[in-house]
Amino acid sequence: MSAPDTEPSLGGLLRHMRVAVAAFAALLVGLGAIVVLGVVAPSSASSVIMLVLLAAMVATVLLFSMEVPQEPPLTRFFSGLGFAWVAILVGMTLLDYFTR
Amino acid sequence: MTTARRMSASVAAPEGVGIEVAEQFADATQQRHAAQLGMWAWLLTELLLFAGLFLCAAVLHVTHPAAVARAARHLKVWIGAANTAVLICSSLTMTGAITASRHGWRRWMLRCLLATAALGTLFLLLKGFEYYQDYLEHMTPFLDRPYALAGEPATRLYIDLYFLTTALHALHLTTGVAILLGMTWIARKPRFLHRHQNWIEVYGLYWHFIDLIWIMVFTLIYVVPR
Amino acid sequence: MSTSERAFRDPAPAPATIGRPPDYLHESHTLRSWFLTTDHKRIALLYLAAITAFFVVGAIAAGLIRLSLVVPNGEIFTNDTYNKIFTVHGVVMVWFFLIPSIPATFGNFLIPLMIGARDLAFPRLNLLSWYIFVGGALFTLADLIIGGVDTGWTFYAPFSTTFSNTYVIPALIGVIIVGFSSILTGLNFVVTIHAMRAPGMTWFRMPIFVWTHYATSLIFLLATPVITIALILLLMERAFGIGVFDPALGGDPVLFEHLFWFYSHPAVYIMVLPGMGVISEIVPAFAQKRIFGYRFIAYATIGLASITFVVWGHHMFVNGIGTGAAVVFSVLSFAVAVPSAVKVYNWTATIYKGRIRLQTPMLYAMGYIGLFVLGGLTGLFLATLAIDEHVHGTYFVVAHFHYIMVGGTMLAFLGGLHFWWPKFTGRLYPEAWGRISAFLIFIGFNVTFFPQFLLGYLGMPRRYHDYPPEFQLLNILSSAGATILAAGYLFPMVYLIWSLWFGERASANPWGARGLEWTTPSPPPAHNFARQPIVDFEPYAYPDPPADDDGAAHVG
Amino acid sequence: MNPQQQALSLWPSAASAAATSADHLIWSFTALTLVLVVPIFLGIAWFALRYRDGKTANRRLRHGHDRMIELGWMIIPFVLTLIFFVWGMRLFVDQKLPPANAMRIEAIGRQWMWKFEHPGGQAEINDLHVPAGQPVLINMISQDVIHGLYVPALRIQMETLPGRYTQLWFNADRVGTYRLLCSEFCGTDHSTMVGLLYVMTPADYAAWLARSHHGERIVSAGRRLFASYGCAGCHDGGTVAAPALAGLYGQVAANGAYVDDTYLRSAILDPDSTRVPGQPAVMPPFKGVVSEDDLFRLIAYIKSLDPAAEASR
Repeated sequence: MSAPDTEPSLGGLLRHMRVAVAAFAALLVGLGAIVVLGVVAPSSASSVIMLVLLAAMVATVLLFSMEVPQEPPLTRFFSGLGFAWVAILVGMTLLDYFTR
Repeated sequence: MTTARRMSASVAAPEGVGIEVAEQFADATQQRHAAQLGMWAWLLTELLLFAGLFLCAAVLHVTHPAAVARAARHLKVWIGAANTAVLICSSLTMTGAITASRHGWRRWMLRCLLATAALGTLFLLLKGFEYYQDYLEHMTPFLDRPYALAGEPATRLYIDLYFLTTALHALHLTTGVAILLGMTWIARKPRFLHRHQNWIEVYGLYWHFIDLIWIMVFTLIYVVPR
Repeated sequence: MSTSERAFRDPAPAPATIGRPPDYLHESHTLRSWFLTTDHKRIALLYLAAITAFFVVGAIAAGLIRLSLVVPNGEIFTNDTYNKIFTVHGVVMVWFFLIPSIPATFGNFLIPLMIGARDLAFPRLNLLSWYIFVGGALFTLADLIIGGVDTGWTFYAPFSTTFSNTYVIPALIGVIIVGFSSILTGLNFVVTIHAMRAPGMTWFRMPIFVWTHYATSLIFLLATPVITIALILLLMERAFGIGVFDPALGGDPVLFEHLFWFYSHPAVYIMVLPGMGVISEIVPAFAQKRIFGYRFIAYATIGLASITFVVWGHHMFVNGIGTGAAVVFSVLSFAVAVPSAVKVYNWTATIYKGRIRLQTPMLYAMGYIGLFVLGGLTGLFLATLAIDEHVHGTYFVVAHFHYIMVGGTMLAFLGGLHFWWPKFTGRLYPEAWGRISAFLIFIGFNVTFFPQFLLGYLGMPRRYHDYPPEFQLLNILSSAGATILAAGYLFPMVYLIWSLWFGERASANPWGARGLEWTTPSPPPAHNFARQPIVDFEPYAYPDPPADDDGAAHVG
Repeated sequence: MNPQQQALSLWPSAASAAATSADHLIWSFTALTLVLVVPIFLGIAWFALRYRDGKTANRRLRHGHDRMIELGWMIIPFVLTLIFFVWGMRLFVDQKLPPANAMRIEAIGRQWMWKFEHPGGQAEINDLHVPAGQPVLINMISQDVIHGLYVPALRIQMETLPGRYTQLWFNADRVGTYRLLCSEFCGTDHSTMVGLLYVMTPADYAAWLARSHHGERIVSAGRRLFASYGCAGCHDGGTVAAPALAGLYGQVAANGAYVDDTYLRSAILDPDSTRVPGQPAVMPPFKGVVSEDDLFRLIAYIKSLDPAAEASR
């Protein structure tokens, strides 16, 4: 236990946030890629690539911004649970629409 | 446990940073764990809530692809993209606030919290501007006024879904900014970090998640169907 | 004497309250101390009062339905009145009684006691969720009774959005509000069970009751938001005509059914799983024997809670869903049989070679097993595509889900109420009356609902009050059963209230049951445990009987 | 004539072979149910008496086979019930595949009545007359809310949805009068949305057809409507290059969608929804113009268009 640190400079703060800054940059790159693929230069494969990019961005936020890997195992399990359930909801409903 | 472990990984928890243990908890570790898990449970419900809307949009996309594409092309994708960037920035400032709070850097924490609130407000202003543009372009089918794509009924449903989804998200963000400002007001007191450091941690999860939801809204509603 | 036995020794009957801190009931007596309490035990009693009141409303509606169905021509009520009555019955019973019944009362009271915690993780949130529940439910109830709604509890579009002329919107708002109460309760339980277990209380030392509540809470969290958004969409559709469920705008009324049943099928397990938890406590206690296959039951609990999310389509086999989807939903529905069978057979095996006492809670538990088995297996009939094509939307379905939801949940609720009543109140009820009411309810229930299986297979649709005359005798039989059932429900209401003042004082552990909740005095002190319990024993640590048992009781 | 005059019946009459198969299925399943539950009920009752507290009994437990027992009673009942899944699925899938020679009857559900129309244009309200031994396909739609067409004697039902055709077929081979009901709650008079199904000998049916009032045959009515709504102006040649309709039904359209009744319906009501991207939007929407009754006539006419006959025209 040390005494409260004196307030650092902005650079000092950012030095403690290397992971967050990298995640931030990655998210902006992902956003840029989605805009390019979807708006600027759409192609037939765009949708699939965009969904993959979206999944990567979601993973980035969960892993680095929300620090899921540092959580206890049950919390980690919990954070994945929601997405699994969304997959069930969407997947099984669309199954109906595709087999009509 | 969570934060304690996190801190030991980065820095030793400085003195004067901690939480006040509520009566029903045995110790601070248990309380932190409970608070984090509680927020995660809440976020789970938020995800499923929005998933219902995404599902409706997906079904419409499957059944009426052409109409959905036409409707999606009327959305202000550049404002949406700018807003996504704004929220990604706000996520960074929120992480800044969390980092500062862990080190007991109260001034940085307050600055970051205010920056986050400002970015959130900027998002809402842009959103309002976008709605106003929609209004001017007669893209508000639920209002009693002429609708630009009146001949194509299924587009109307997509636009309605867009409004419902973004309005629900904006409602979350408005609540978020209000809580953030209230918390900042309380956090200005010097002893705040002695007692409630985990408020910042827990709130940060919420903010990141609202950001996450928006990234999904932008991709799934604005861009993919185009 | 081993540690575990010491932990369970019945403390000597306390000499009144001398030298003992006041229990949670007598800690303070003001109204304020009740309505602003954050004590999970008091909140549980608040819930008990509220859901009992809602049950009475729903039961009166049921009585009116059965009254109307005594004659085939629908002469007793007008069509609209009848439709409004069954809507009251459905909405009140499902959302305001069955769903909160066991979790909000027994769960609230017992989870912290069973895992050795001081309270739930978020006590104020717990109180808030009671207010949300009561507020939303009263709002809807006022609308249902003063205005009237005729959509049934299922609110199917486009009838509810476009064609009904009744007050649908306030009912939807109330139900949406009550949903938040479920979410908050589920959140509180999940966090409490994860984070607040006493030292030594590992996952596999938790009573099955706690496991089932954990699974139920996950369903609350994962399913409730979907019904919330579905009802919001319905509300928006009715108010603004946004078109999600309107085919004229490219919407699809079947999509509402998907969203609705994504919640409402798991909601059946919100009702059933806690009931299974209650039975898993009662059966070992009254057999004085370890529960058979503890781990399998725990896994089956989680299995049921998961499978229940992938079978909702079996409510929609004839609603125009794809044939492929229907087949997939059908086969997955059969998978529900696996964990259900585990539970039933394991309870039976627990009774085998036990030391059985047929007291009131045990009678309810045995009745529960019977009704659950019948309800569950008729569920498989409904999951069979070709049978469902005939009996979908008929009284067969009505009978099936009453066996599961009323037979299952209600009997477990009453069994649990009698089992833990001494713990809740510190008083014993008159045992003879308890047994009489258990018999009456079991007989009344079967006389009411078994004929409905026949009616359904004969082809009497649900929600008909003007029915073909050949169904009259079975309907009269069913209505006669309902009067027996009503009498069975009235008895406990009278003698349990009577016992509050005149009942014999209960010891800490009147049944010789195992579990941390029985180590506290009856009723427990406000802080639950005098000292932090440390758990070093397995769940259901009933002693193994010696061979060639002479039958002498070793209780306590 | 009432289908069943007695005050109490315990088993519904069966009007088709498929109904009898469904009965066999439910009887067999009931038998399996009894096999599974009777031991439990007897077991519980017997154990409760045999091992009552205070009674002398051997309570020594043998451990060791617990896991095998557990797995046994998990898996064996499941496998046994799966037989019924397969059986039920086969009957159900049969119900989804109408034979080619099925006679087609159009049905419309509306609050609170059924309307049926025979190929010859004979229309009836609530009641339905069909010939025995002849497969009948009912193509149905709802004009307002969801209804369910349910004939207990045939052991089948299908919901009618607004905006989409659903189908049901049966081969009633036992002459008689049976009930026909609405099985999905549809509002105030839901329980009076009932009628009778008359299964008649083919001769009686022919006589009934002859003596009931009939307008035009459905297809010829469709042809007339095709002209009067102005469809013919573009689709039968003319200056606009409208898609030819002959032989379209049952094919994959230019926009990749499979052409069935529901597709044609939306193509008429909301042409934009089926327009091939790039094609000009010429056709006006007929939403609110064409009634459900006229829609099935138009669709029947479009289906009847034979490319060979069209070519020679």
